[in-house]
Amino acid sequence: MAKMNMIAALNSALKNQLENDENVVIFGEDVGYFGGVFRVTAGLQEEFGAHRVFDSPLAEGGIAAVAFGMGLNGLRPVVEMQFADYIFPAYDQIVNEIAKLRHRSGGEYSTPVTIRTPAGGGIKGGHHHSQSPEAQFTHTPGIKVVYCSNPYNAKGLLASAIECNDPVIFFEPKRCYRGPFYGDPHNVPTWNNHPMGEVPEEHYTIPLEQANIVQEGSACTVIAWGTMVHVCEEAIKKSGVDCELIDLQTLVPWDRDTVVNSVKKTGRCVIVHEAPKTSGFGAEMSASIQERCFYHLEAPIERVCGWDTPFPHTTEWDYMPSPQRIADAINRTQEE
Amino acid sequence: MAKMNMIAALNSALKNQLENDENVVIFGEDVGYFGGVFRVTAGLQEEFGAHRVFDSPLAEGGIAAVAFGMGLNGLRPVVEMQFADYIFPAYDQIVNEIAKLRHRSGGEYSTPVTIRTPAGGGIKGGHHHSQSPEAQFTHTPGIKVVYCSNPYNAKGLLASAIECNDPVIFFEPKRCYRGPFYGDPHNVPTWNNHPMGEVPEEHYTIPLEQANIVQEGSACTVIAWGTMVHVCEEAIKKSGVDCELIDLQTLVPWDRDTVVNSVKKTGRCVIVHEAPKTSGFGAEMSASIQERCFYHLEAPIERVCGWDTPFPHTTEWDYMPSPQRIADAINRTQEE
Amino acid sequence: MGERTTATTAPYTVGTAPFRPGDEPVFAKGFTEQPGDLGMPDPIKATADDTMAHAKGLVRVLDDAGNASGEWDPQLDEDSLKLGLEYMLRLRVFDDRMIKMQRTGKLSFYMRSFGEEAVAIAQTMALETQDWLFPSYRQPGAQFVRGRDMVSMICHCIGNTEDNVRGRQMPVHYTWKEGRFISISSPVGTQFSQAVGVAMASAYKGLDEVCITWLGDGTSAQGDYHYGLNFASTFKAPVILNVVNNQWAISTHKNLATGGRTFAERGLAYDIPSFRVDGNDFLALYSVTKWARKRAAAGLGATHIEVYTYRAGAHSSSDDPSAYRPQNEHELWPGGDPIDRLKQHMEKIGIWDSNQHDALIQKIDDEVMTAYKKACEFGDLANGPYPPASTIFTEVYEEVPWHIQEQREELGK
Amino acid sequence: MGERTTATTAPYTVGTAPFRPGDEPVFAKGFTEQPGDLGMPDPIKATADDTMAHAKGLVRVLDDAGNASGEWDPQLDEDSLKLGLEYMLRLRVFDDRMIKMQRTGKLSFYMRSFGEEAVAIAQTMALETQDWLFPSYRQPGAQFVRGRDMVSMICHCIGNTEDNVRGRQMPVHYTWKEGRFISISSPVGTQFSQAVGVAMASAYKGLDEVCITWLGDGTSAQGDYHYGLNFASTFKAPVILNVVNNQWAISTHKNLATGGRTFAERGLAYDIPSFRVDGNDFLALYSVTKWARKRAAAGLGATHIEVYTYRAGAHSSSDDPSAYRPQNEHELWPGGDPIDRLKQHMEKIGIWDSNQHDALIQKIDDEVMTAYKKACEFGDLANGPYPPASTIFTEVYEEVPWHIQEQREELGK
Ligand SMILES: Cc1ncc(C[n+]2csc(CCOP(=O)(O)OP(=O)(O)O)c2C)c(N)n1
Ligand SMILES: Cc1ncc(C[n+]2csc(CCOP(=O)(O)OP(=O)(O)O)c2C)c(N)n1
Ligand SMILES: [Mg+2]
Ligand SMILES: [Mg+2]
Repeated sequence: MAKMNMIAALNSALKNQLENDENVVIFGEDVGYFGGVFRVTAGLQEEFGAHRVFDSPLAEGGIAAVAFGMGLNGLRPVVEMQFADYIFPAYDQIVNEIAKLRHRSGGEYSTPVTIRTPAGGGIKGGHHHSQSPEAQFTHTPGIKVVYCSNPYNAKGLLASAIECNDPVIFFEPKRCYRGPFYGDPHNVPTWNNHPMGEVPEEHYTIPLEQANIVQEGSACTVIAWGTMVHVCEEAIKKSGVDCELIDLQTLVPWDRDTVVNSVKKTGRCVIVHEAPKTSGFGAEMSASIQERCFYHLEAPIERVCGWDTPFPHTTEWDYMPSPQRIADAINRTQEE
Repeated sequence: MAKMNMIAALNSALKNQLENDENVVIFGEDVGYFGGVFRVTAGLQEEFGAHRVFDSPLAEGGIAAVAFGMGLNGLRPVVEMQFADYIFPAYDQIVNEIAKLRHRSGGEYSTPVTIRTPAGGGIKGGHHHSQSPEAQFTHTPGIKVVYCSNPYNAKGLLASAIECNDPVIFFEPKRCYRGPFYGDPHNVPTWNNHPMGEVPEEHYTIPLEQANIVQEGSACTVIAWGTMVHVCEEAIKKSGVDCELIDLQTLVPWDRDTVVNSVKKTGRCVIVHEAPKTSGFGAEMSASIQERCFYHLEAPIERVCGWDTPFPHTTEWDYMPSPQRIADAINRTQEE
Repeated sequence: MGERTTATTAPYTVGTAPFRPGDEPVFAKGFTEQPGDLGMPDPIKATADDTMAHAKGLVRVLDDAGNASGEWDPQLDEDSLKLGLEYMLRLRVFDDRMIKMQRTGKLSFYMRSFGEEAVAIAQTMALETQDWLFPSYRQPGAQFVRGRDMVSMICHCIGNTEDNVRGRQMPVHYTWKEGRFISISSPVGTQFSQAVGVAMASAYKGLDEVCITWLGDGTSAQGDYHYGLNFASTFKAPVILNVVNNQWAISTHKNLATGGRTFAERGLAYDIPSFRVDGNDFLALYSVTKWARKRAAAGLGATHIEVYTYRAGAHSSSDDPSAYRPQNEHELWPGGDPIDRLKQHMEKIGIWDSNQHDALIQKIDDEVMTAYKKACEFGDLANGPYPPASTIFTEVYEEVPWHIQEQREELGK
Repeated sequence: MGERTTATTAPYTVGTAPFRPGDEPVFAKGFTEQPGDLGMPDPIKATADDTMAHAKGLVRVLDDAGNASGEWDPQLDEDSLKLGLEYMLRLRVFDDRMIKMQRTGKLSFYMRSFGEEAVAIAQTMALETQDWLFPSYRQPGAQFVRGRDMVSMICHCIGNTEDNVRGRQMPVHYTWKEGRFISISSPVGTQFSQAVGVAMASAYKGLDEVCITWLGDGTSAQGDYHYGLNFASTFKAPVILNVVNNQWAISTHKNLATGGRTFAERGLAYDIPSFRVDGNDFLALYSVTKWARKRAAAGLGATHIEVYTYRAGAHSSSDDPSAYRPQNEHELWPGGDPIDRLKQHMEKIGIWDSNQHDALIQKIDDEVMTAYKKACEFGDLANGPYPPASTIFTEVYEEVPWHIQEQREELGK
């Protein structure tokens, strides 16, 4: 075990993969010599060589396409999209190509690409360094969608993603790279003494499709992913309600049994995400839970989300779900 | 009034707009000399000139970008994406640029682009000529999302879309271009004697944000858009249940009052769309209705959708929601 | 600031085709460029600049009379010439049969290679069997070169129970892993940049493999064209990047895809050796492709090739070109027909005559008919049987996840 | 098929920078290309080919000693030279002040134009006031030319109540409609193709307007670069398409964005006249831009310009270039500094001296400080006040739709 922040944990996962599988290659904008603008790939080019870890031209669409081809021809490419906001020039290559190759070729070809990308708000990034576009990928059959929230699950999930023979898009909550975020911008803790900051140096995996019950509770199920997991912890304290907090971790395919059992137990549910409410992944969770737990629900399922507007710069704390807004929603579920 | 199929109705709307507003220009792949692969723009270049209706290079991303610039500088561009499946190279220009310009510029600039695109299955188009990607746009604040279903609303909604000062993405159910589709591929009616095939030659509009109650009923609310509206009509007959059928028409912003009042009245709801179930717009409708009508619901809200797989070619009738699957869902809502 | 009345600029230019229905196409008889005009630079030593004349000109081996000459003459042996002719004929006959079947509803849709048969066939013959083929829908002919069974190809097109892609894609969207023929995808151009990744993986593994890819003149407007050229150039990937300029993208003439230069010249700007080749000249195509393979295999990176040809048929079975171009345009095309030109050459050098030709066509006709009947035994689109509905749910992921399994059970088929 | 042991190809090439931390950069002293090397073709009659030497070479007016010469010398009058110098100095002083404010938390982030001040300023001065400016984040200096009030610029950067984009975008993402300065967007390159649409609209309306746009060397790898060039070429749009080659894209050297040719040459392949210009030479930049405007206004379409310069500072306030390039690299850059070079020239022709220069800096410093204090009265990022939270919900659409209205009420601010 070592103390790691999320950047170090991701770096450690990549290092293990480079060591264990000669077919793993890593590339993207600024990931080679410099080690990435968030330093997730720092030191890897030096250790493993420039043909395994390298800088690419500034073209997300080209990066995705080249990864597609490498994966099809036996490699296991891991690419970085510098910000999740900049993944959209690659959207066609991801949703029409990478996601569909196995199916369209009758299983003759497939491409195990992993796409890592820093996502989410809380760093004063404004419109285009703050978005959390996971929902825009969950509608596409053929890719798995993962969203880590702490150093421990970041490493274990990234290892699984790279080893998975299906393409995976892997969201990293950049606000939590250096420490958890509890919704108060003036409280900036590190991962240093956090239990999830204890990370094995060795390889380990966390299965995709497995949620994590962060805390058990009986009165309300709170579901979140990424940065919002920590904000929900704070909100639950604030609410005074005995909540079960589920960190979804993998969104496609999500952990049906953990979620459904929890909501059947508590009869109440609040879903929280940073992305805009309309057609966010919270909509899918709410709809699915309603379908599966209708007769157990004691109150409407609540969603606490980013507003249906672009992500703002100066007023971002009024945009992102706050502990108070979440606590209010939890309390509303207790009213009946 | 004239008898028009949906192609003629759309053509008529475009013609009216070209006549009434000299700032309207139309371009896209094959839309100029040839009049579009589905002939929606037939005759317009000849009538209005090649600087107003023209062929563009084969690049959806470039088409969207050029439309952005034209709209910003006072024109009202109406572009065609040849198939909705091919809109993704333009995804960045649409979701990061066109949708956000007004907000990001403090309202100083805006761009009233209309993007028309034939969508949906039922023409043996396989993976990439069948998708219905409306949900992938409903998560993006700043654009409106419209889905017509018949000649009459196609013309009225397209007129509104072009006149709207916000960008609009306008989906046309290609399976219904020449006639409604009731779920039976062997029954191929035309719009000829259909009431919705009676279309005024003159200009008229149907407000965006207004759903259409296709038929009133008391026992279950069925919500659909595009081709599925007609399939639902058939399904309702099959079910024998007194259903209220709502054609949503505009998805963002959707018609809250019509939907909520209906579900409060019927206490039951089935939502139907062609796109894959997970994170389809049905999820948003289900989640929102549950939030607003929880205490009126007598049975779980059902979703009948495309499967969470790519769209298949030979087996497409097993993919698209069939009258039987929808009728079964309606009947399930009546069980309690 | 300006009012409309202060206009000093002209409205933007909107291009069009040189000839439209009703016009009589006026083309030169044959190309002005002649075999022998252009020398063959050394594939190992050449720089991109050394190919400037080739990118602006036209590499030819066969002249209008069917004589081969110049440095680019590959000096193919008799067997290879006969094989090339046979593959091209097979493709044409096959295409014609499929179009007939399409009209009877046995398949939903079809796209012919008519007039462009030399492209995939000559180029694939110039490669090694371990090389990767990453085609668009206009290069299915490569499969004949690699020996794919026609029954299997037809089964795909008619979407029956033996379709190896299980009825999931439209006809002509072949996949054939055994022949290193990579799955064809409808969104145009995506393969062009993907091919660079395929090639980089081969290089990474240190294998003697190159990847060849093709896209159309219209498609070269896509971002993927730029990505393909730029990544290939940056990483010196062993890839052969072809633009098949068949003059048309559905109804859009190539005038609307390029501002007046050759497509080949685009490659020079990426420092990639670039050639414009007579695409109906089997020998020239073969030769340039061999050159490109030699260079790629030596670790020197990509070659860009503009294949100059003409789409003689409709874009697809859904298209009617008489609405946008003169019906006789393709007959007047100065490049002629690739099969006629190779045949003429073979007759000229005395290894072929019209009896042999007719006999070959007859043989192929029979083969195609036999294959067609055999394929139909496994079903066709009009009558079934089709791949079972359960194939909708498999191979979306390596394993079927719970939510797809639930849906499969819901369908109950 | 191949095993790893049968390797005959080399692994792909991975480019790098010429110099890395620890290396001593070795550059020539000054450029080899000299003023007068290249003539000025007629902007109305020139073809793309007539600019081939210009695209491979380097258009210069100022030599290393500060003398102006050659056909490209714009013969600017004294006032214009002084204005140019003043704008550049204002930009540099402004940038320095903003960086200081960023360090104190008064703004979240900043990007300087350091070393590239001539680009937007000389080019905007060469245009007419009705022309559209469609910049990247490295051309805010254009606003000084058009007379934007610095207070308003600072209010944007510090995201206070007077920010005209209401705190919605990060600093440096200016919008200023009055000056026809179009809103800057973070996704790099998108403006390049959009600018073609802006220009086409001007042409459509028959107005005497052109649109100028810029993107970086790194960004030229995006699809939007290809779209911009190709649509501009196809429609002959009145647009000026600049690649600002400042050698670096964050840590990625331009070697990784181009396979060894100049960026300017890319334009030729689209049949667009193309120039490579010394980007630290105010006069050369001015002159080439004037040429391009003349051509565009005459309805002859786009010009492509590679602005050859060097990013002297960090990429942004979040970046530390000492991790990836030698710290003294920018001092050794053969192109020198754009302000020093114009000043040297003005001294040489006797219209400027160091007293005047120092006085001007002092004046600007005061102006900037005054503007800064004034702006801070409306709040700053560290202390507020900010635009009200209600601004989150407005101007998403022209009118606030019900769902956004509900959310606004839910926030209750
Ligand atoms: C991304 C995308 N946009 C549009 C289409 C529709 N489409 C199919 S083929 C075609 C024309 C292609 O022309 P070209 O590249 O010249 O190839 P050719 O058909 O001539 O071989 C178009 C527009 C598509 N398949 N994919
Ligand atoms: C689409 C997109 N991808 C990535 C980024 C992150 N990013 C911002 S600037 C930059 C480098 C740009 O380099 P260059 O084009 O050379 O411009 P310069 O900064 O040198 O002016 C990158 C990678 C972005 N803003 N947008
Ligand atoms: Mg073509
Ligand atoms: Mg740069």
